[in-house]
Amino acid sequence: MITEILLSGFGGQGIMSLGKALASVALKEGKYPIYFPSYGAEVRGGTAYCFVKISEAFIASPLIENPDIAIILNQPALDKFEKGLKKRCLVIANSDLITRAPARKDIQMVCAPLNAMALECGNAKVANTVALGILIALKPELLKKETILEFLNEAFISGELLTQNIKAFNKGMEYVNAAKG
Amino acid sequence: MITEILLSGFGGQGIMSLGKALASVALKEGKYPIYFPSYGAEVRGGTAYCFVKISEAFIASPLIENPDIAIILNQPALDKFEKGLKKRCLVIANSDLITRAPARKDIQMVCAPLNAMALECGNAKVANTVALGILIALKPELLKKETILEFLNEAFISGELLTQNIKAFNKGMEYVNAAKG
Amino acid sequence: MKKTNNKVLISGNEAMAEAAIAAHCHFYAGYPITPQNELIAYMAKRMYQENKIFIQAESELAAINMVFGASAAGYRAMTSSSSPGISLKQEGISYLAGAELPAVIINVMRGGPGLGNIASGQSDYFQTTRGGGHGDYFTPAFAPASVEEAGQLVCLSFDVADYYRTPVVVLADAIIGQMMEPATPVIKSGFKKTMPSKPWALAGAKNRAANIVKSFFLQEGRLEMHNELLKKKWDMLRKNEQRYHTYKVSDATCLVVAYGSQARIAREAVDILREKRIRAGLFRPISLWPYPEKGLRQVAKKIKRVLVVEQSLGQMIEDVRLSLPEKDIHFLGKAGGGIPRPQEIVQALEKLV
Amino acid sequence: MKKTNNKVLISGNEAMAEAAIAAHCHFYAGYPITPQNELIAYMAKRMYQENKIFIQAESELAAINMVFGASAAGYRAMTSSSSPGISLKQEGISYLAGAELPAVIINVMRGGPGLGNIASGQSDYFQTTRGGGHGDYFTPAFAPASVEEAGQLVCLSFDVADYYRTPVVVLADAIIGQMMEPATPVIKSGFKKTMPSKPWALAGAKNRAANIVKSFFLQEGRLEMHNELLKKKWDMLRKNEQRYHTYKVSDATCLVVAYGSQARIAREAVDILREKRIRAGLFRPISLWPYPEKGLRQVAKKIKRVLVVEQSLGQMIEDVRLSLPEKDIHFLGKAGGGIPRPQEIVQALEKLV
Amino acid sequence: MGKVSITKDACKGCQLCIAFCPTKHLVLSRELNKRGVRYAKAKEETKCVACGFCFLVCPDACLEIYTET
Amino acid sequence: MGKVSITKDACKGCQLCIAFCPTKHLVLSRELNKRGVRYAKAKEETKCVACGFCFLVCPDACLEIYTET
Amino acid sequence: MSKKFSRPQSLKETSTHYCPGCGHGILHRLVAETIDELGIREQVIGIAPVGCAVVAYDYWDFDVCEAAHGRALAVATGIKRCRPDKIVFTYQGDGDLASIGFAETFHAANRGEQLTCVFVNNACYGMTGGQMAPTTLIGQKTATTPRGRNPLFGEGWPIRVSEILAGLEGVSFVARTSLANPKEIINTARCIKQAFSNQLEKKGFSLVEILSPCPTVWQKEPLQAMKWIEEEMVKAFPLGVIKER
Amino acid sequence: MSKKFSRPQSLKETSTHYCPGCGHGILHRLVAETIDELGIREQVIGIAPVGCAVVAYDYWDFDVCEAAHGRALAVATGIKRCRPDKIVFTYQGDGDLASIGFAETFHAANRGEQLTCVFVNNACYGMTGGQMAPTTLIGQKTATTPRGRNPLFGEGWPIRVSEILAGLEGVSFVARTSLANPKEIINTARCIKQAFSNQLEKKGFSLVEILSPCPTVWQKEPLQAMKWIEEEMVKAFPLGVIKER
Ligand SMILES: Cc1ncc(C[n+]2csc(CCOP(=O)(O)OP(=O)(O)O)c2C)c(N)n1
Ligand SMILES: Cc1ncc(C[n+]2csc(CCOP(=O)(O)OP(=O)(O)O)c2C)c(N)n1
Ligand code: SF4
Ligand code: SF4
Ligand code: SF4
Ligand code: SF4
Ligand code: SF4
Ligand code: SF4
Ligand SMILES: [Mg+2]
Ligand SMILES: [Mg+2]
Repeated sequence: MITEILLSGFGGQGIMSLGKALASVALKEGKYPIYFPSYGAEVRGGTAYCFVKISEAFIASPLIENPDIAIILNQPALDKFEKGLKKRCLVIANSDLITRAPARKDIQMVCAPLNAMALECGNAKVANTVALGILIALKPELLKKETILEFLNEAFISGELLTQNIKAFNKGMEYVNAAKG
Repeated sequence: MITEILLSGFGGQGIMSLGKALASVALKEGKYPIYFPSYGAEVRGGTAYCFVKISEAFIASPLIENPDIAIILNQPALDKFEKGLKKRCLVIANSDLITRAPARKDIQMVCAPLNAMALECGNAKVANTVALGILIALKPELLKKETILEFLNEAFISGELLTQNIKAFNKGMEYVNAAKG
Repeated sequence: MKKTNNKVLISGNEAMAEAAIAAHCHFYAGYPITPQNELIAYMAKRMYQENKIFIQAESELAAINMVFGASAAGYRAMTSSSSPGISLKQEGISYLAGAELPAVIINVMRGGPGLGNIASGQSDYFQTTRGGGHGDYFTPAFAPASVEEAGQLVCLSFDVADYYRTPVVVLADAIIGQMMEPATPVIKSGFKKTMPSKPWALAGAKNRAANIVKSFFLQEGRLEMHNELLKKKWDMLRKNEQRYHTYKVSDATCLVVAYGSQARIAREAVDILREKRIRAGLFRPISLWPYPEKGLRQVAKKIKRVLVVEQSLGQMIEDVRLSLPEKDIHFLGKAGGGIPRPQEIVQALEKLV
Repeated sequence: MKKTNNKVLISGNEAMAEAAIAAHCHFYAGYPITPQNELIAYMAKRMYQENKIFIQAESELAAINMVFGASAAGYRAMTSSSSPGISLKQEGISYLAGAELPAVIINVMRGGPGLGNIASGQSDYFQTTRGGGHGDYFTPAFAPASVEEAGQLVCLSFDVADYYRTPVVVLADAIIGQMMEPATPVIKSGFKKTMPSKPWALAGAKNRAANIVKSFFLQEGRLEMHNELLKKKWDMLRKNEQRYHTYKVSDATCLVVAYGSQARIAREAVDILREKRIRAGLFRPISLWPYPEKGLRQVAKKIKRVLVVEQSLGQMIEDVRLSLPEKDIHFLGKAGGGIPRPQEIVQALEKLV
Repeated sequence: MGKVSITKDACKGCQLCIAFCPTKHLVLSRELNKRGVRYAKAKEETKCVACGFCFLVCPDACLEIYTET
Repeated sequence: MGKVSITKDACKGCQLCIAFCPTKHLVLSRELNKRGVRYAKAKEETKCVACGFCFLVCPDACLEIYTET
Repeated sequence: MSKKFSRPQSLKETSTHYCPGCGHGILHRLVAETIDELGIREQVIGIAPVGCAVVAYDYWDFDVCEAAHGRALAVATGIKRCRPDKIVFTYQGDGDLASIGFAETFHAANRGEQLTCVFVNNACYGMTGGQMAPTTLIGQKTATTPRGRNPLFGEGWPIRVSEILAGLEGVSFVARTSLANPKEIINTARCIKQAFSNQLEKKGFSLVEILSPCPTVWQKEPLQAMKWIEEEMVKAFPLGVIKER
Repeated sequence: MSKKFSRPQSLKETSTHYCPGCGHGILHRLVAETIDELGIREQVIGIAPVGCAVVAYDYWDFDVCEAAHGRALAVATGIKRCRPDKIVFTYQGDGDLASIGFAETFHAANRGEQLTCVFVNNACYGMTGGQMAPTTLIGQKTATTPRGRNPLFGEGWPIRVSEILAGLEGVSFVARTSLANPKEIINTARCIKQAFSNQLEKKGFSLVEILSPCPTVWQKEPLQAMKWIEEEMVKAFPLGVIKER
């Protein structure tokens, strides 16, 4: 089974790093990831996006057909990608930057104030990691929490950034669990 | 029947104009000429050459295989082209600038002091026209004297140059006729 | 130009220049290179006389991009060069094709690769017919085999360029460019279709919406669509503009295929073979792209042996193979200034028969 | 580079850059262009660390000619660009080929023609395999279908370049250049032959006669001879360096032919077809020039239908046609950023069966 | 006395107008516009002196300045 | 006192040496050399002052100048 | 109340793809304003570069031509020679004009083409993601000068295009201005107007070099980018009218 | 008697293809002499241009590399960066260096490449039969300026390459000399030597522009060509050391 993930938001919201993080963690777990970024002029002044595919075994086609999961950090991203999402796609959306409800009713949208939550972690830039926490809480079968923490520990050698990211990740997880609980 | 003519000498000796003159006169007579010059860097500091083919009808191949006639105005030209001449090729050679006899014995070489003869016509540059005179005297069947004179009259609208060229042409003719006579 | 009975003695380079003027070429930009220097010199003199524009550009790159501008402004524009200079124009040609701008590009081919030499060659066939530049595009390409035809094909190229909104290449070789022979000055191209107007041309947005000339399509799917449209144009050209000439093919059993100056040399070989009672014929493509495959297939029906002769190591032969997949195709070629001579062609064909 | 079990997550652009360094590339000159900017940025950082030379050239022209110089000096040299930039390098590539200088040129293809766009494309196949530059030359060209292979083929290209004294093109597409996937860093090229020394390199005429690096042969006949020698090299390459990969062909009755990223997409289509009990197989050329015609003919023996799939309007298809003249060849392609998707390939093949 | 009008949805929130307004009466909104950014808006309309600085520095031509004539 | 020696067959007859020789003792030959041109030669060998002007201007490095040491 | 400052007619109502705070946006407006003020919208033909401003034609409401990267002035030459009665200008980035296209720039200027050139110096390659431009400052970090541009590493010195072109006889007007503050923007507008007027008067080649912020590549907030122009860029690129004739 | 003036060792005994009275012949000798005098024959790598001097390698007896037309300084950059211990120079005509290759010339100079450039200004394209060069004088007739070069026809002004390059920081030495007479030839030799010494001392980019006769294209007798340099060319191209550092 191949899981197709779309990530989109403003440049600067950490979309690309989050995509790479997902792929890296998948590789750490012995899975086969493919990461594909938007690039070049497309990114200017607008919405950046990337795709990640994760599978247990080699993935032939790097193309994304219809995402199973979408992390949507702003309104333009929702506008752009809503149509192509798979039925029952899990959409993790940033309610802080999304101003209208999706038109589609056949998707599962989880909205969270990612910006606010990130600020609560002490860094506006960790909204992406909050989203990651939410994702893993909702789809624990995709990637293991432990590997993600291991990855974060490697990626941010030490100090504030690491703490903030771990906080953000946990905050995301908690957000879901609180809702569940 | 196609007649193949090679003309060669220093740049400045009027080789190219002579070649073009032959072709023009042939066209005037309703024949089919092809003129092919040497060009570009080949010409620098060395020996220029051109080819003329004349026939009664359309000539398919512009290539010269082995010249029937060669007008050779200096030594390097003789060195360069001697080998490729057709058997019994008529060579009109400038004895003023040729320092050795040809190695080949199967060609007909007519030597004349073309530079000196040109000077006698009042212009060192008409050596080429002297050669033309010699050629036509030897091969009257190639082109008509009248057409040549007509051509000269058109080419040099008037004045000294025309007189000198006509003189030169006649001098060439006479040179042969004197030898014959 | 020395004139007799409406035939003049003129070189291929000059005939092409004069034909461009006859075809109302309004703008010429070029950069010197042997063996096409006579062409640019001729244009330098004549364009001024005709009150048209001549520019010696600082480079081939500048020249092709100036032509891009002149064409975008709605004027007939031309550039010329020889092999290495044409390589430098590849980006520009791709842009012209992408922006659908008409233009005429003359290549008087010399020996390659690299600096090579200045002798005649036919080694830019691939570059010309397979889009030496990037992207999916083709340029109609016409190869003259005589001085007169060199002029005619330049005229034709302007019409084809305007009609289809595409750059067109006149692929001459150094022999055609340099040789002088009798030629009737060109008056008409023989292209029958009516020339379209140029509402897309840049002339100031007066009483109309602004015009944009471009080859850039960033929005998803737009460039793909553009390519589909271009494809229709290539298909139309393939359908309508295949041109060729034949010589003694009606009863031929063996066929020489050659273009440009090499076709004339091959014609002499055919005559020699005929004298030897070998039923040889000549197929001479005039349009190298679109390749006259229909004509070739037609002509080749009763042919047993096919010999392709090129001043190259074998480039057009691929189109002959693609046109006649079921036939055994033989090759005779030389590159770098080497020219297959009539006797060599005769021998090569005799070996096959 | 994030590493796990010796596989790292890396992009094709970075993998190619890192492989060049592993292959002892001593000199890199390039000019920015999307979608290969990561490659030049990577080189900017890494070459300095390795005490090697990185230059951001003022243009693609300058870059290819700097590479010419570095190679003439006897060093392994590389440049990279994308489609329009590669068009600008055509003169330089022809010079490299003519002067017999080894060099590696990476083209991360985008949509054309003209400025086109920055999406993935495979429309530079003709340019690459048919000498987009002037003259009779070929450049070996290798097309990777994965990030790991992108690195491998860069390594291989350096060896092939040195062994045959020829420029070599790595023809990647934007998908391969941009995507990240697990890859084992390249150590060896797998090229078996011993690398020749470079006695021709320019290093000062000390204890030897002066060396000259050139592609110019003015004297009559010399360039023709040079071309004959080059032809021997092309023939040798044709004999020795055909490379390809197959997938599920042993029992296949229909065959997809595709290269680069498109081959991976086609592989998914083959899997889908197999699930539908259609015996499809995949032939993936790795060397685009020399084209793996021997392999293709072998594989195609029992094949009934052949479908060529490209991110272009149909370029490689000509090589398939030339390799399999007796077969009916079908085509599916899109240009300008369009990508034939697995389901489209499946449908196209189903229609044929 | 002047008046500034800002096309809310054209604003990219670069804040240049805010920085260069001599009367410091332009501010960033709390809400997001259609592009998803906090846009510039006038705090107190009456404070505009119609100097045009905001207009001049705005890269997105979002502003129009009116004066009484 | 000097002496000039001219490689006859290398001479292209440009006459630059002749023009620039301060003692004006270089002249053009009557005969032709191998290249077919009239070449430069010294009229009176003893007149050379070894100034080297002829050497300097000769595009074909045909000349050598000797001095007594 | 009447409009005192408003969107020029020649600027379409579209919003641009430029990053927040990008100088291209300001400059597009200035060019459009100049054209409207001179009343030449129906006569103008612009050349869009390859660079961030590649789709300038989507924003300007007059005839525009694309040019291959670096070749804008060659394309402009072709247009202007054919249509001498039109007003033809190029809009080019520093990579486009001074790196790949330097020969075309220099020779068009030397021919004294009757053209106007709006030269956007943002000290980097914006479109391709922030590599070194010929105008990148010493010490400035870019994707291809990760250690900061350093002439000792063979990366060259920032090129003063305006001063170089001013030395050519064909050139009639050269000025360097900036977008760093309202005053400078007004000055830029004035110089651009002069550069267009010169063409109307057939005075020869005119160029305005504008120091323009690229917050994205410079990794600065828009206001900080403006400050960086005032504090750093002008040291390497002094402002002023360099040639006027 | 001992030899006082004789053919330098680095000049082969071959005779050249140059026209009688051609400046290239003189300059080839001067370059060879310099190399011999500095004792660097075994270290030198020359770059031959595309121009009349295309086969300079047939005449020089040291390592030489071809370069595509105009790209000599790019090729030289590649060589020198790889072999910083070698002495690398280019020998280029005015068409090569200042027309098609101007971007490469300018940028190599601006990078301050440790190179020596021998720049042969003969006011025309010799090899291709006498077209206008960027250095062609106003009024000079050539194959492509049959009415005499005229800036009013859009043919541009003669370009003063030396003055322009001297303005670049990477450039350490620029001089303009001529071959018009023995004195100037000696001066040329001195400047060429300096340009090579500079490289030995790693001072940066050095260039000597030499006004050189082309009797064939100018259609003058060799001596008249020399006079034309002295009387006409130097007016447009003043002689002297333009920059020294
Ligand atoms: C021939 C070619 N080379 C390279 C590119 C890639 N490219 C596009 S824009 C650009 C440079 C942009 O920089 P600049 O001209 O300074 O404009 P800016 O984006 O900074 O405004 C480059 C290198 C291209 N499109 N074509
Ligand atoms: C790309 C390319 N364009 C044009 C030419 C033709 N070409 C050869 S040399 C030359 C110019 C020669 O002039 P210059 O550089 O001044 O050298 P000179 O012969 O005057 O010494 C030209 C245009 C070429 N070989 N390659
Ligand atoms: S016009 Fe002046 S005062 Fe009014 S809002 Fe703009 S900057 Fe402020
Ligand atoms: S300057 Fe323009 S885009 Fe920036 S905040 Fe103000 S109104 Fe918005
Ligand atoms: S060295 Fe001087 S004096 Fe002697 S021949 Fe030469 S020029 Fe005349
Ligand atoms: S300068 Fe040299 S080539 Fe000229 S005439 Fe004197 S010796 Fe002969
Ligand atoms: S990258 Fe720079 S120049 Fe390009 S749009 Fe963004 S801010 Fe403007
Ligand atoms: S054409 Fe001029 S530069 Fe060339 S060899 Fe002859 S004289 Fe010298
Ligand atoms: Mg820029
Ligand atoms: Mg010159």
